[in-house]
Amino acid sequence: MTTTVKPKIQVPEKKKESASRGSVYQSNQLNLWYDTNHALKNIDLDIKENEVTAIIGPSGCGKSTYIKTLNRMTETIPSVKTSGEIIYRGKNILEKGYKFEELRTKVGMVFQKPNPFPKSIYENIAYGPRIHGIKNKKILDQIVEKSLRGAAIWDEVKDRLNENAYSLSGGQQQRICIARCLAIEPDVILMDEPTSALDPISTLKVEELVQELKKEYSIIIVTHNMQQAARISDKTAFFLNGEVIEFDETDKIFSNPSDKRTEDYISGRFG
Amino acid sequence: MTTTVKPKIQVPEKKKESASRGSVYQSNQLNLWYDTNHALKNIDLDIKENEVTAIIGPSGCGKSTYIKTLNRMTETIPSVKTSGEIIYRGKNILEKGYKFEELRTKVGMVFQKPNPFPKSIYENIAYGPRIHGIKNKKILDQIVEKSLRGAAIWDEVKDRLNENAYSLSGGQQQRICIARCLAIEPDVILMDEPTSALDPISTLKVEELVQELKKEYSIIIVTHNMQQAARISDKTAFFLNGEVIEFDETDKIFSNPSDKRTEDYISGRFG
Amino acid sequence: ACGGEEEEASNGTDGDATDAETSENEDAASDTSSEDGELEGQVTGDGSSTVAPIMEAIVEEYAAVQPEVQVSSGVSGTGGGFEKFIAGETAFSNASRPIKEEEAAALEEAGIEYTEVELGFDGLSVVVSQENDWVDHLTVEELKAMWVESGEEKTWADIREGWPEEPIEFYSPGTDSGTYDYFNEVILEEEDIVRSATLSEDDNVLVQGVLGSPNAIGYFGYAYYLENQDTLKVVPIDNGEGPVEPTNETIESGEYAPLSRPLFTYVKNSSISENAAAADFITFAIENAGDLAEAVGYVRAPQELYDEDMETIESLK
Amino acid sequence: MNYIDHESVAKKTNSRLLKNKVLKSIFLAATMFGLIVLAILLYRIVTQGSEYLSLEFFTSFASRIPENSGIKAAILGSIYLMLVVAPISMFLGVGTAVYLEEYAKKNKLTNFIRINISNLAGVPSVVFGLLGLTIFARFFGLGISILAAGLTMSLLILPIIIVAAQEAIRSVPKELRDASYAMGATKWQTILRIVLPAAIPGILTGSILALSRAIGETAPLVVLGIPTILMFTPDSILSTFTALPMQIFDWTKRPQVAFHDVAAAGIIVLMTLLIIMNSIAVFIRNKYQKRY
Amino acid sequence: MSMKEPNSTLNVQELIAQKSNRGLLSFVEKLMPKLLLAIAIVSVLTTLGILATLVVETYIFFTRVPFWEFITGTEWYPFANSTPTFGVLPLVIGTLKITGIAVLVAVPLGIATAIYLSEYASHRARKVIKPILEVLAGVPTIVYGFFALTFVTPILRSISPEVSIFNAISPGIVVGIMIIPMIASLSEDAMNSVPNSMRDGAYALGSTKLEVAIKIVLPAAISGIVASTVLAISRAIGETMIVAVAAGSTPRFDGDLTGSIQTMTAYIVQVTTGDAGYGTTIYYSIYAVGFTLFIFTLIMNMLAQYISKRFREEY
Ligand SMILES: Nc1ncnc2c1ncn2[C@@H]1O[C@H](COP(=O)(O)OP(=O)(O)OP(=O)(O)O)[C@@H](O)[C@H]1O
Ligand SMILES: Nc1ncnc2c1ncn2[C@@H]1O[C@H](COP(=O)(O)OP(=O)(O)OP(=O)(O)O)[C@@H](O)[C@H]1O
Ligand SMILES: [Mg+2]
Ligand SMILES: [Mg+2]
Ligand SMILES: O=P([O-])([O-])[O-]
Repeated sequence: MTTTVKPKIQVPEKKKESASRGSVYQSNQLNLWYDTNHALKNIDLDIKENEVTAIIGPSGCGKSTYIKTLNRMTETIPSVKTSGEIIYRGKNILEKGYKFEELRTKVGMVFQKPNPFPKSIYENIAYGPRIHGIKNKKILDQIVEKSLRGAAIWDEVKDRLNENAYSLSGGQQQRICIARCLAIEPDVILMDEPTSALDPISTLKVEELVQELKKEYSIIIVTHNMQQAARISDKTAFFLNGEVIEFDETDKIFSNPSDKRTEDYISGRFG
Repeated sequence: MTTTVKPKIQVPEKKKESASRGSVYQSNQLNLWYDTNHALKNIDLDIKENEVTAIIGPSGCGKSTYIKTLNRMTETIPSVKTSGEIIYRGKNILEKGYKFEELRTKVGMVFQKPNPFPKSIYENIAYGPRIHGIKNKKILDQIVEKSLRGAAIWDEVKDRLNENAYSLSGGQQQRICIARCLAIEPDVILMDEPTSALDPISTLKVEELVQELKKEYSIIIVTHNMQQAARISDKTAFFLNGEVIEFDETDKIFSNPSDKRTEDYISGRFG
Repeated sequence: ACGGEEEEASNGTDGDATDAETSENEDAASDTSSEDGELEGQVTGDGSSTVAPIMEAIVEEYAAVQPEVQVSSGVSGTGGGFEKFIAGETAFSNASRPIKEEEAAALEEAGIEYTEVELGFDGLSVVVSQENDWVDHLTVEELKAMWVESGEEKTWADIREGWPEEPIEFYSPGTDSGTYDYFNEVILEEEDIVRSATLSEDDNVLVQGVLGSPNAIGYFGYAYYLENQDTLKVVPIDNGEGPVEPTNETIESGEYAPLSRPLFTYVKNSSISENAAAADFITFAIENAGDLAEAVGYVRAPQELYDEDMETIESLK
Repeated sequence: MNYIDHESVAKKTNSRLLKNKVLKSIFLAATMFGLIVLAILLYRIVTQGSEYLSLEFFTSFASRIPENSGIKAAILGSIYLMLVVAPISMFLGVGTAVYLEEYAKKNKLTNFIRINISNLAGVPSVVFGLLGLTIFARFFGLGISILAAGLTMSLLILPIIIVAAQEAIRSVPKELRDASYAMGATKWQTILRIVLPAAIPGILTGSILALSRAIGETAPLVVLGIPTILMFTPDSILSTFTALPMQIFDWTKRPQVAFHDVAAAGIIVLMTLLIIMNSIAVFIRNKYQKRY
Repeated sequence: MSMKEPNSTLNVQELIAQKSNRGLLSFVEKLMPKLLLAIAIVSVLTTLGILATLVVETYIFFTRVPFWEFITGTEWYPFANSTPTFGVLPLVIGTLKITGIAVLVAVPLGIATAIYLSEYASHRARKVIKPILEVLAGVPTIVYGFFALTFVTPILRSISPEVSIFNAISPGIVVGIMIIPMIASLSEDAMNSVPNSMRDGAYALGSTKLEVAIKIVLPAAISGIVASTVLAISRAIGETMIVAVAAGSTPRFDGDLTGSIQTMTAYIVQVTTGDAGYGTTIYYSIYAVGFTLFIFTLIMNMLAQYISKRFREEY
């Protein structure tokens, strides 16, 4: 009647130079409520440049909520209240009057389910630059190509830029969404379980892409797939019930977690 | 990158007298298609009286389809085609002209999500007898009480029989649904993942109830929870891709399966 | 039979009926209910909108006397009313002109015999807005020149020299109305009415239309003019003997010519003989038509006409 | 190479935000426009008509004298009309919806019926008036009766009720039907005892809204030519009658301005009826919204 | 707790076996679908009834008036003593004037309202505003007609003396007001059904609400919005009482909006409230006009269905 599970998660070797990097995000005593539901509790995290930071934790622990707070997408939910601060590049983005539209041009976001706009592939990529005032067709063409290349999908779609994005497969759609992000040349890319709706092959492609992107961008990725976190991230934060239980180098978390609950979670004892 | 899982599922001791029991259901070379989707393939199963038979298998393997065929609930889906036979109490229920309404008064069914009618508790239980022509208020009263007692929920609801069934908790609702089945004193009770929508405590209550009911009824239960199958069933059938891979005493299946795929499944290697 | 008794009684009161409708109402009420008790039945009518105010008053007063008799009347215009009358759908049909030959023929073909009953007189009133400060009177010829379609847009200056060069706006009752028919007969003389005219069965449309513009002209029943005499200006008509304004006197005397005309209701004979309620209602109508016509702004007919009608109806019972 | 100059983006943000604000106010103003029109309309009608609104207004018949005018015949006529329309339209509407949702196979006939219903919903009411006049009043010889008008109105609102009932039936979860079938119930038993009771709030809501449309419809009555001069209340469905909107129409046509105020009083009554019916519908909708 | 005590008086299966009346049940079971089909056919019969009514009398009309004259004639003058003319175009033009003005009023306001409700308004505001708009949609048209004649027209006349008491503008505006709720509510439904993930995608790129509304939601919901507009146009074409009360009754073939006009519906009302001389050409003409009206609205309805089916966005 009891099940005993003992997982082994292998973490690939990674260069460690984290200490020398600057911070992009620092959350200090961040709290967030949905009405009375205290979804984030005193989060302190320091996220470094040009790294992949993974956020793991059981369902409902606040992963998505946290990552959404980083570009103030929680703004769209009227019941949300916050306290504490999130320092992005030296400024507290939670401050009143902070223009989150501006923030979001520097912080791209990729969602769980691919959500291209129901427009042509070209128009999907050009959307961001357009709303920010770029109208020159030539420049737009260049941006579209560069972004699609950056998202490693140029070759697959270059002949069908005018087709509706929904004619693509799920994996391709997700890379279009990543390309759409890249088009505004962000500084940080937030990804909320970007592969959970994809098949294994598409997942692999997106993971490879993340590894590639990390050279240019800081990436924060939520995942419920521990293997994925182990494979692609440099740092991992483990969330539980709205709290950060542990935040450390990825290999440390998976080989030798300091907290019992982290160990229980990564060994599959709950969640 | 690899996870190694080695489960141990403990099967409680059970009296074994199966061989001496009569059959309620025998499916012979049963096949079923949803349009072109071949959902059940040559199913041969012999289900005995007054036993609990569990059906396990990964999602989409045909468990629900099989159990629905047993009371011809697949009838409600127009695209379904079948071949082979299901002998219930000596008659092939798949034969043309077999009155399935009559069959269903002898074969009760409990569903995954509790689905009481949006009526009073009393009317829920009285529904079956009523549609079969029983109108005498006294007899109905007796049936209602007896059925609710049978489903071990009489004490909880006896003072609120006129309340809407949706005012009850999920676990209570599920027992109301079981009571509703009992009201027509069926011969067999089919249960399709009856606890998957319930909390652990309600689950326990329903499991206990199943153990109790087995004294009087033959029970066939679909479950994706292997522990549950181990705990409550006498026999277990393992389905995979619409086929029966293995069908045997529950403790045999869980301790010493003869098929590699069964072993893989119960050890959590897939599904 | 009951209608007969009533007739004598009411004839008595008819002479000394007062102008005030309330007391008249009481008279009528005491008359019938004391002698006849309660009648029951249905009487359906339709027809002229010109006659409608009189008929409404009659029905309303009658309901106080015989509450169990269900009298209803639609307002479909004289022609529309006759259509239903010919189809046998109605027992009486109100008309603001005498029945036409074709209509009479159709009734004969349908086997419906009928009796013409006088209700009162109307002076078809030609009106303009009070803002119109140039029209003092119109001759019959001028009226015709105005209203007949000539193929060109007409201005006031076309009618009489010195009047402004503003296009005339025309408002006329619908072509199925008795009012139109009458106007058609005496003024247009079967020529086409100007095409730019707004034709409406809805008298308020006409009143509002004329009120709305100093260049507008319209015509309709005398009662509608009286209702709006504060805001409308009536145009005296010169038929060769000097301009005459429509008033009770000029209409009844026929001095207001040619636009003074009788108002009728046509009654199906078989209804009178077979339906006691219908007979009673029509008797009541004849007795009270004169007073009620005046009460709603029309002119009573000479008493001899009412008496003749009463005799005819009596003979049918 | 960088195409996006984040500094200029930042500069432009302000004007974009301003644009957003300005248009938001415009959208809000547009939304308020409808509400304000409604307020003006109600205000005008109430101020114009309240003078004539008294108990006598309900207990007296129409009269040639504005002060004596009332809506006894009209309001009773409207009520009788609804008493004819409600059962007929609901019987036909719910029956059709049950057929389409529960029995209809996917074939050409079904498809035709569906398309036909949505087209019927768009046929102008004045055309329904012609249908009523030609078929019910003349061809079937019902005359200008409550029955003729009631049948006409029933057909007029039939598509609305069908669609509402279809939605209500569709929203009854499949699980409930399955539970009933699993008890050995036949299809019709399941429909009658499980589906329809569960769908009733939705059906009622839709039907009340449809009836509130019917009670205010004027054009078909005008085309039928129902009378306005009558001083009695109908005693059978074959009686002739008048109805509230028709009476109001008649009053607005009168040359005497006082009758316009009487019309306004009639409108107050009609609008009150409508708002009560709407509120009942909204109440039922809210009360039974999520039950499963 | 045991269910089958030997001394139990109750044996439900036996009772069921006694009581069940399978014969009757299966008869009802076979009867009901047929009965319900018969009921469902009533709606088809209604359409057939309408068609039959219109076609038969229209046919008679065309035996008296040449079809060609009817559909191309620019003079509608049925009441002439000498030569009545039956060119339907003036009535069509009248209808189009009303419809055009109504669309000009209702489309911007309706869509703006829909955008506000779906993209800007709080949940609470929406919950208050939507039922009020429903009331606006339920106001009887005779009330609107009265409103047009006694409120809107005087205002227009005080603005411009050009405007006569009966004109196209006032009823046009009021018909527009009448169809605002229809456009607003159906468009809002269409915009609401655009998945939030799409909005999130746009917000995450730094879009303002306006940009999301105009560049993402509106295009994604366009088929629903267009379909609702077409439906509303169909309503405007068929609207009767407002025009009968406030637009006048002068059929004219010109572009003037300030003077009295006549629409197809108003003509039908005009004739049936008086001029319906049974058997006359005028009597048959209302069916021909009704048929024309029916075809107009039928085309619009089919168009709306086609648009919402054909151009449904895939996401
Ligand atoms: N829009 C919302 N309104 C109210 N509560 C919310 C909302 N979104 C999330 N929550 C609540 O906040 C808590 C954290 O949710 P969140 O979505 O951040 O979890 P998560 O870790 O991303 O889970 P998952 O792995 O399922 O995506 C949960 O309790 C959830 O119910
Ligand atoms: N109503 C249906 N129409 C068409 N195909 C169906 C239908 N129901 C099930 N199927 C298909 O039949 C196959 C077996 O489905 P079934 O529901 O029996 O699986 P299951 O073992 O009960 O899975 P689960 O554990 O998810 O309930 C699947 O491929 C499924 O997609
Ligand atoms: Mg999440
Ligand atoms: Mg299943
Ligand atoms: O309604 P009329 O009196 O003009 O026929």
